Amino acid sequence: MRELKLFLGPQHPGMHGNASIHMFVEGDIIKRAFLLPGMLHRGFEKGMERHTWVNNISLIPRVCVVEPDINEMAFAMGVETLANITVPERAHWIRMIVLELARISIHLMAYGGLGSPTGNYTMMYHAHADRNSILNIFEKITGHRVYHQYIVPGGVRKDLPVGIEKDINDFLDDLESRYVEYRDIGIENPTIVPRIKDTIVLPSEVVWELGVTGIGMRSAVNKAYDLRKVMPYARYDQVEFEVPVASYSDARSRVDLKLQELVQSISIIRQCLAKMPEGDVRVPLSRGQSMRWTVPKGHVYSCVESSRGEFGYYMVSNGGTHPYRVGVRGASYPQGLLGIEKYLPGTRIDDAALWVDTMGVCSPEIDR
Amino acid sequence: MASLEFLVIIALLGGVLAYLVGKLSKVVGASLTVLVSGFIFVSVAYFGLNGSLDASITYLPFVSFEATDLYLGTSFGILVTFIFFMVSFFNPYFVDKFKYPSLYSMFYLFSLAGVLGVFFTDDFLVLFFFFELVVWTSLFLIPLGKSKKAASWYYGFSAFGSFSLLFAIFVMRNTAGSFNINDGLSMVGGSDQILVFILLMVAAFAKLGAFPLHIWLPKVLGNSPDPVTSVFSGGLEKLGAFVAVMGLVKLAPVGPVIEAIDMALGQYLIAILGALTIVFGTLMAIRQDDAKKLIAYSSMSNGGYILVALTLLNDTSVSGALYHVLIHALASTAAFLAIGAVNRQTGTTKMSELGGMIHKMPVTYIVYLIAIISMAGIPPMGGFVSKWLIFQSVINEGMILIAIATFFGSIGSFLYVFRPLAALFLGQELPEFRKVIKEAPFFMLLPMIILSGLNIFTGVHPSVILQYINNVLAELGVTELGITTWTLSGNNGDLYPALIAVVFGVGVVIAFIIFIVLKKSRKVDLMDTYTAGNFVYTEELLHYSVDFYAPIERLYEKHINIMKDFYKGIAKKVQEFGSFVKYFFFTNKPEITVLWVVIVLGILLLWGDLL
Amino acid sequence: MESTKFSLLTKEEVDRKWWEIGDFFRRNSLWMLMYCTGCCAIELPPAMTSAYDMERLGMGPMATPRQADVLLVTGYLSLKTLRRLIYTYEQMSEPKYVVGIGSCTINGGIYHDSHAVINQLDQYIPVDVYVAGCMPNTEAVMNGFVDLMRLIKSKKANGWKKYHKNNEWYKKNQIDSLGEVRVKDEFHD
Amino acid sequence: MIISILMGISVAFFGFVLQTSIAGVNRKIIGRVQKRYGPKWYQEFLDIFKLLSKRSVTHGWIFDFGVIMALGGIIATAMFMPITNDLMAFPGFDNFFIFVYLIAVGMLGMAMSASGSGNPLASIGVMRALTTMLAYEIPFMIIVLTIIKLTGHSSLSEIAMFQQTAVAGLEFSGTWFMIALPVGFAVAFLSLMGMLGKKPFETYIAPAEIASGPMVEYGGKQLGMLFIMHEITVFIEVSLFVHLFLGGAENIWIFLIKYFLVYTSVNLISNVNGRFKIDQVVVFFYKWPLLFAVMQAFVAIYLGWVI
Amino acid sequence: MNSMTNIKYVSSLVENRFKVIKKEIVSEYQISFEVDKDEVHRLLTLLKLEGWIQLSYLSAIDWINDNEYELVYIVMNWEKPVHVQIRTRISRENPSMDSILPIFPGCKYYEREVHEFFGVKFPGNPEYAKQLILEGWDDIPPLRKDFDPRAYSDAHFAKREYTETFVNLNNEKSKQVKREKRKERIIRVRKGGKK
Repeated sequence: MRELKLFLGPQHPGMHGNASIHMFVEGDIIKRAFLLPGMLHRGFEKGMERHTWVNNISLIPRVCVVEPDINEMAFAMGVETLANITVPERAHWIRMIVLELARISIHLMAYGGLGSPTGNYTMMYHAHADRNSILNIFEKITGHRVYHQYIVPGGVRKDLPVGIEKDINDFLDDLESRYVEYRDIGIENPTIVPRIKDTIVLPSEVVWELGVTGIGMRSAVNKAYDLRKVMPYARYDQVEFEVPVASYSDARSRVDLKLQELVQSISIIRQCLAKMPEGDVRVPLSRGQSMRWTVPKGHVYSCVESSRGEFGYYMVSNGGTHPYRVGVRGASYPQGLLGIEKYLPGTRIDDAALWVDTMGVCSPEIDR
Repeated sequence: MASLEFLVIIALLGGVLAYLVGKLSKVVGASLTVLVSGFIFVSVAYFGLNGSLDASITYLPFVSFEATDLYLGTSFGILVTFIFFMVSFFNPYFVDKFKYPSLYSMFYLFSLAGVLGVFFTDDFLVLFFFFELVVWTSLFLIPLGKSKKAASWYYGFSAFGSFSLLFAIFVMRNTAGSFNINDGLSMVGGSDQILVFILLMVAAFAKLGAFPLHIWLPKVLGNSPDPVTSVFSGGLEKLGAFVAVMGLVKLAPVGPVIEAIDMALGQYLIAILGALTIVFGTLMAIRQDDAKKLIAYSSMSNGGYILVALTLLNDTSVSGALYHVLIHALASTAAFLAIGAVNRQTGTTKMSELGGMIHKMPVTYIVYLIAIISMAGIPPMGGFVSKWLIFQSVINEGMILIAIATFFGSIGSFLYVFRPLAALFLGQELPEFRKVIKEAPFFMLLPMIILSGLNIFTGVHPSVILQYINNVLAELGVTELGITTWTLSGNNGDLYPALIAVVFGVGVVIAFIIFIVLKKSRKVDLMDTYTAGNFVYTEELLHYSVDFYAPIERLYEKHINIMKDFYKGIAKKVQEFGSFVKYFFFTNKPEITVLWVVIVLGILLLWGDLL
Repeated sequence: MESTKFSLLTKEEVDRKWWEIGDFFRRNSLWMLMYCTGCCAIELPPAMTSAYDMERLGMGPMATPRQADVLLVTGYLSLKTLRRLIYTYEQMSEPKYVVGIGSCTINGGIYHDSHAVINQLDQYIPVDVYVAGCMPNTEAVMNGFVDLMRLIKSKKANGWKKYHKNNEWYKKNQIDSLGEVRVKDEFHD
Repeated sequence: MIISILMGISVAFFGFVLQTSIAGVNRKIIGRVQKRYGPKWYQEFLDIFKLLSKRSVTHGWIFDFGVIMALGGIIATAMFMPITNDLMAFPGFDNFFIFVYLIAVGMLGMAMSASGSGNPLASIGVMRALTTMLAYEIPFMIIVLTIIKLTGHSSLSEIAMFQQTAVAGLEFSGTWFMIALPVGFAVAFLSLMGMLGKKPFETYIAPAEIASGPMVEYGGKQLGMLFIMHEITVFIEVSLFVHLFLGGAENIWIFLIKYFLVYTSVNLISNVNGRFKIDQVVVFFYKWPLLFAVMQAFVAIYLGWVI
Repeated sequence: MNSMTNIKYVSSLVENRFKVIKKEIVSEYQISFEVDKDEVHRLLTLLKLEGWIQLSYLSAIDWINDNEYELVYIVMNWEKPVHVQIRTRISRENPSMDSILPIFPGCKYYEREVHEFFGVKFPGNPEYAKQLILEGWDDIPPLRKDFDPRAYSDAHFAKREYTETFVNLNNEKSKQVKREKRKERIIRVRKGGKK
């Protein structure tokens, strides 16, 4: 039988980001598939070796464009572990607010992204409009819409602006009130459910083989394996939240979990706003001359829970002003490369874009 | 000159001559078929249209031809001889590939003689004789192609049909007292009528390849040599339609009348079977990979239309059916010839192996395009007129279930006729064919172009032919269709085919003007195509031809083999019975066998005496 | 005696008039190609969707290069992307425009010394409008589009003509940096 | 004859202008639904003329010929379309079947040209379009069969007239078939959404899967001509629906209102829907709509139960 | 603390059976062992059996001064939440390490990447030599310390040359004048209002 070669990406409306899925197709069933990454490769790890520890603050958010804050958090945590810095209490809470806002933003974006493969653009437009209000809030907090460079080793760059609580609360109330509508137009919509139900199932027994983490794993194994729970960082051990899980991981259940996490994030932000103590937000790394600031020798792997799973930085310091080696563990590395190669075959060409969207394959963190 | 006997003899003698000449030179022998069939077609057409065919018999024993009321036979005769003539142009180009080229020419002309006899005789026994002549000659034509097994399938079903025809003839002989066709059909009545109806329908179904006796059709049409396929589809299948006209129209309506739709039960059942034929043919055609098999299934589906239309027994439907016989003969012959031409140039008809033929064979492509437009019933080709007539009567009768089938077949035909167009002619130009392939030679293009012209003509100006069909309707005792020079009137509206053609022309001219005044486009290579930014160098990877309709096929692929399994089951049972018989009769000791034979013969003789 | 008032226009003048009419349509209906080459693409969804609503300017995303008018180069270009970008650019139907978004397209930006990212986009394909910033916020991106419309109106957005005229220069630059533009490896057969 | 043909051409042109404007207005309405401002109402015109002004590429003669055939076939179909009771080019010959089958010429032309581009995505799109057609046509045809059987006419203007005036002695005359055959109307509305290629039956365009399907290789004037063809196709299909179910129109304003309402409601409904897969489309139409269509036809034809 | 017992558990588990060159407790959830090259597979197998079933990360570090590569394997156990770093050193000349594909199938692409960026060979992984991220790379593997990206960039990519003058987009005088005035004002303000 002759095979047909179809491509999803890089220049394709169904592909999120700049990567290419090559699919060998018979009829409309995918027989073989692989991801061709590397189109966003910019020598990131090499670049970080060539910048000082402080300079790198401006570089790290750019690893993964859709969710820059987790990069900053992971990097800051790693540096703090290596240099043994104690972060002020208030900074922890501000960090959590920013991280959870970022989580809401990316879940909204992923949920809106579901509008593209399933064809419901109204849902996409609404989700992106709400995401834009988060970006506006970020602009007020940090001064930037996307690349915030807000979480730095030693705390956060500056304190929250006055009156931001009201903005955040207004936004959260608005989002919460429309949560049901979001569900109705998306995953409860009778024209979308047949598309996403029972498609591109990720069996629970292969999760460990792939190394998938995050929602992809939790939707399959039915366990609350969330880094915020099992090895809490910041002050996640002091807020109450649940980790939504499921035992059957099809596209619908994954999107469902994203929406449920969104609710949990809303509640976390509210708790943070309530429990946040007053005080300093940053300890100075060094007295002046921050460019010559050195970090003691050591190896550390610091990881945070991103929307797609465990996102980690492996950092090696040889005691100098520059990091000796920084390795980035992209959260979507397993599902993007091995997942596409192993679990896309057998599905249909209609579903390939759904895998990319619901598993959260983010090409910049694969390529770096 | 115009003696039918003379024409039959010419065909037979021409066959023998072609055989002898073919021993010397294959091509000359095959070319002889062109001359002979051309001569026969011209004579039949000329004298048949003038009504001056001579039915007298001088030389041939037992044979008798019809003298009056010739319209039905003549119309079929002209059509089928025309198809034979057109296809014969292909013979010289294909004889090289056959194992027995001279035999091929001979059988080709013999079956032509058989066809002539079937359509013009007034005697059932002669009809049966010629029918068998056609069956046997065509039987030997089939295995010259790819599969010998197809011939055995064909023989099985044909024999089934022939014997039921023979049975029907004997039943009618019982009531009418003679073998005359018209007497037999008009005088038979009561339970005999039902029996004759069923038997005639079995014969017609077997010949037409209608559900449930369709298994042979795709096998034969898909595997026999290309000219034979064209002849089968355009000509020999129409024998079935001829028998169906006898059974459905000439015989009085059979069975109790259903009040709601004002239709006899027998007719209604046939209509349902016809509808099933349409649906089944369509569904099977959609999933074929071999272009010839695909068109074969479409032939089956179109046979269903003819059956459905014949059962309705009013002016639009019967004229629609007869017109559809003509249209389908022209269109499917043209399509088969086009695919035959591709087959000759490339050596395959598998759609998954071909692609981009249009760049080398544009004329063949145009011929195929016109043929499929006609087959799908799109104006301005002939298929639209016949389908319009059939729809008129189906809607007028208010038969919802039948209508679903006809609509399904009609829309489904877009699907399956498009597939060879896309996979075989269009798409990427595959490298293995890029250098070698040329357009087919002129004498192969000639019949295809003539057929295409007729396809267009039948769609633009059908009144001429429908006028003639009105004569047939009068002969069959059906009300005549309302025709003026340019328009047809159906049950619930008028049709102006020429106007549609003109308006279509105007539309195309407007579009062409828009196209030509705008900036000229830049010509790019076929491989310079959207690949989402990736680079591809292999043409095959970008040619979508395998499992073309995979999503819709998946919905019914579990249920396709029902009829095949049924027949396989029967064949298995027969085999078991055979081995059982063998066990008893043909043991190792010949004495026992002889004993058994004697006993059985004795019982049969005694039984016959007692009856 | 020829009337001077109603003199026939020459062919060039007629062409120019038609071109101006075409320019009116072109600048009011700019279809951009959905090709997210880098991180600045993250500011395009807000621009496209309800927040800034690009469609009111007549802009919209298009699926394939044949249909599109504007090629947005959103951010840094790795070598691998540049190959595909050039291929995609050559597939677009003329007139075509290129908007380079982000500092990386101008001078390499934060990745100026990387081994995988090119530094200056207009060495390889002609760029009509640059939008600076890392990343430029959505208003800046929208402003870039409005700039492009103004350039089309004043007939200055003729990068595609430059590409024809200086094709050899561009090709040379491409080959210098990329080795070969159309790779043929085990993944592309 | 010449006058009739000129009249027909103007009907086609009217259809193009009407549908293009209404499509633009609808884009604005949809924009408001999606919380945004929306384009200008004449944006569709700008798009089409922009495309016509560009320099395109061609993949061989069939690529161009198919486009010409598509546009020609659709213009020819539109020329038969009655607009009001009196305003039509060829009175008496506006047969329903002409529209159903002549429109197929346009489709075939486009399909041919798309496949001729040599892009597999285009072929897949064509395959999906044809399959969708197989799905939505059957229920629609059954309902139209009922209407033709009840009215005794297959001419659109006659059917419209039948619904407008109650004639003594003619059963069921005087009511719109939208009211007379409510179930059939619902089924036909779904079919109309399929015909117009609106979501959830938009499977053959599906940008995220097959990058806009048949249109994948078009640009410039070919795409512009296909856009014109698409606008006229929509005009034909929506006016077909207006004439069959909404009682046609006595004058042009009523036609415009009915047309606008039908098209806008289709658009609004489609805009909150996702997109089915292709086999789901087939299963969808062959499950309830077909069953209801047959029920409606049975009830109306044999039992005579018509509201 | 619970996490510290996990650390102790894994620490005793490893130290009892393997010769650990260097042990390091990084944080309450992380521990690091440096072992010999030959022991990595057995150690990983043991950890996998004990519940460290997820391979989180695999990479290499180029210690150019020691002329060695250091391979890092990080595994994770979700039930006893501890990240275990396993580090081993291999020679920089003709670097090669047996693949851990039979133990962790997820390592397939990590190893391809390490080969691409450092040149370490992984016999046992059938596809390790295929290129993954880079395309048509013609230099030494880029993450080695002796590779200079700036030199590569200068050699291959044209840099923008900035000139003193800049081009005004619309040639509008008024804007340029305004801009100059604004500049002057800024300078004046900086100098404290003095001309």
